[in-house]
Amino acid sequence: MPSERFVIPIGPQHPALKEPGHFEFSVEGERVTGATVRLGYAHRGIEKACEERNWVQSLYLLERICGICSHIHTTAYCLGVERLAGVEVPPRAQAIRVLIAELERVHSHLLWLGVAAHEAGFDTLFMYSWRDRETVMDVLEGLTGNRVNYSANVLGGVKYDLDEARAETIRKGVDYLEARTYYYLELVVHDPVFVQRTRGIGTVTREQAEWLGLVGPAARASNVARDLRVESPYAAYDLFPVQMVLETAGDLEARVSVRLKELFESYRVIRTILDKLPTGEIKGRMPKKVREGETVSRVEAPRGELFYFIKSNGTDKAERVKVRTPTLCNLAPMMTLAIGHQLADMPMLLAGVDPCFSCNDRSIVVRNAQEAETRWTWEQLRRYGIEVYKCKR
Amino acid sequence: MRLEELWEQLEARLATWGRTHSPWAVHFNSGSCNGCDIEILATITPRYDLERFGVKIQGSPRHADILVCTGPVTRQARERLLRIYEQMPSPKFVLAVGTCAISGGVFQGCYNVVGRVDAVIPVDMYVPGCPPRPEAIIDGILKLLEKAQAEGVAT
Amino acid sequence: MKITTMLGDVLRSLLRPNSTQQYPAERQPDPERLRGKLVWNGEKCTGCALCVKECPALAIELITLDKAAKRFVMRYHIYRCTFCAQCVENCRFGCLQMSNTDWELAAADKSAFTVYYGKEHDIEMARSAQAASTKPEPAEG
Amino acid sequence: MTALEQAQGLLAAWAQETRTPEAGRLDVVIAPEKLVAATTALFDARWGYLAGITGLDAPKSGQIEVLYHFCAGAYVLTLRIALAREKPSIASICSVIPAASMFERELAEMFGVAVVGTPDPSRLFLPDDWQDGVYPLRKDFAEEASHAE
Repeated sequence: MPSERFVIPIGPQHPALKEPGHFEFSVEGERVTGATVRLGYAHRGIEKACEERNWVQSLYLLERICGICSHIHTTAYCLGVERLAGVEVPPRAQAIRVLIAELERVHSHLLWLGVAAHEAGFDTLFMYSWRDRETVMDVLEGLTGNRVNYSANVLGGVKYDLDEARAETIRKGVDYLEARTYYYLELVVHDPVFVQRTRGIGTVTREQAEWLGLVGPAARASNVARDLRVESPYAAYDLFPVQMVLETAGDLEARVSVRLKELFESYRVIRTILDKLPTGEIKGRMPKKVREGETVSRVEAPRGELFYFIKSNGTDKAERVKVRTPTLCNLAPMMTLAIGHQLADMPMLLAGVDPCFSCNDRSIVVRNAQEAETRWTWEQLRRYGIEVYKCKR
Repeated sequence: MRLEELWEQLEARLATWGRTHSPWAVHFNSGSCNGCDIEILATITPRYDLERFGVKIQGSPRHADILVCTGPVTRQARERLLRIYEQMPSPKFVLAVGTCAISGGVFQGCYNVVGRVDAVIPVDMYVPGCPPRPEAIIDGILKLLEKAQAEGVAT
Repeated sequence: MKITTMLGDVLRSLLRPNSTQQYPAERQPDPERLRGKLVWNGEKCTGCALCVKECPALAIELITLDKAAKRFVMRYHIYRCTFCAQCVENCRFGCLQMSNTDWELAAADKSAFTVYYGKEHDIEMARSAQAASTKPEPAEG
Repeated sequence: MTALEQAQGLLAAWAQETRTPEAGRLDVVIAPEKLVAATTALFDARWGYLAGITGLDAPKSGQIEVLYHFCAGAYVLTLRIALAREKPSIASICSVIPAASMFERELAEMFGVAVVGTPDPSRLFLPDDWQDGVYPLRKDFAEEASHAE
């Protein structure tokens, strides 16, 4: 009976989702025939709020767009505003920014690995990667004083300097993590359970990835060379160049291995920065008011390209701050890709793009209006479940 | 008569003991930046291991004793927060984690933000921090359990 | 995972020290830069209120009792603070500091989250002025 | 020939004005009705990808400016289109770039710009009980409780 489509709603509160999002999968048997997502549970209206706060207050507001990639949001914002104001940022500050950004990438990728493993039912790997992630969290806490929202960036530079003792801690942490990352890389391509859940699932060809506009590790897993650290080196990436990591397969396994291989690049860059940290000041003078103008600031967040458009009207407040986060680019294509997959693959497919709803919800929601469907509420589904189990008993 | 009273007392104490030694928690993000959420998740991972105290983070509000709330409450999430709270069986406790959940934090006055959690549902314990360290979250949960134990949660 | 690798892993894990920290019983040293509760020492304060102006969460208020005599009281709302340390950054006289030991701030009562800093009788004055004023707590929530 | 020069060549037929606000950026002002044609030209030449759509409200000049950002490597090309603030409307580019759908819906909801022909014009990310005809990112939208007291 194709007219009686079954809709499975998931979320916004759901054990597998740590963040609020509401998904609906229509299924025929086990096969997904349509997927929609309703976000907006974490939409807070940050873009508007930026217009009413001064430049410094906005910095901390934007930092709290996302708790996982907080530093990269402020970096994008600071780079843009500093360019508008014509402020020279000392090279040491830029290098420290890059250092923290790479440490953040390490933490984000390890976090993601854990979550993806959890979705695959591989909780041992989840616990392993989160245990090891504490190493980088400790490093970040020692360097900046907070584990998540580091608040290391200020307009014109950074707050926290690096000394030799801290550099040594970072080196030790990175050495430990590198050994662990080799282990994970070995594990994810050999463990039959994990491979079954990832190999050949959610394949995106290179043409599709370009056409659908994927960014970040999801694009690089499909052999699309998009990495702003390489294409347009910002902050100190021209001094400490990064190699782009590409995979050709385009499936979930490729997305896992791109992220893990990127970690090695991050470790290398972190070590180079520690060895060749430029000397000098860590802060430039920042005026209270920023002269009129517009700028585009693009940086590579752990999840892909982050796009900021900042317009100033010459006062101490921004005229407009537009934020386009990578999740937005990646989530919609995944919804298209979901069609034809097993329902059981959905958590992994979603985890594969590393969706970050708090990033996203600041501004957007995707929903394909699908009419003439039998929509089930959570309550109805629950009742149905109870009925089924009653019958079984 | 006396025996019955004694029995009731014993029952109440037993219930309090049971409820404060293995509370199950459900986590709801009502619009947070994710910072608090990953720290809550970190408390169940090996380093902090919240299960040492019998606390288990699980999915269904119907099996939960503690509702762990993060984030300022957005308009869209308000209804869900209320519904989850209503679905929880009594006695129930609410733990507001993070500055946003306590006051709205940096999001005070944003157009899509209703505000703090205790404007929607009653809160029993507040854990400030942006985000609080996992240790601070554990501290908050322990303080909550202490309080519950002192007050007794037989009913 | 191959069974041999797995067994090796299990054996190694047995020999490793336990990765769980017994938190309330055992404590790790607090990191030096940890940003906990804000502490104000008003001896050098000139009342410039730069800390207040750029606070992203309106967490601090500087109450001027007598500008000429440099009598100020700081009211600090922990429940609004985002612990960003911008105020510490802004203060030219080093009056503000974020404590690295005072970070276990959980409380059941919200009144514990409003802290007054300053000389004792100044605080009394500020408190009674607050109690007398009809103005409600600014923008709570 | 750099990518920006190539883009300038592609868009020469429709460009009313061309500016270089910063190194690596090119702003091209075009008329609203030329948008689909200009986008098609960029797409046919495989020039970059659509990175986002920004709306700018300027009540003083009575205009809403819509910015289409295209990125190719380090270069950013922006198509700028000025619309009248009263009943602004623009054609959808989803027929050329399907991924634009979300950006267009954001534009419609936040600025009240009618996007003609967009595949899914339904309520987007604002809450279900949001009042119709209120556009939060317009300058005259007053927040109920302003941050600055």
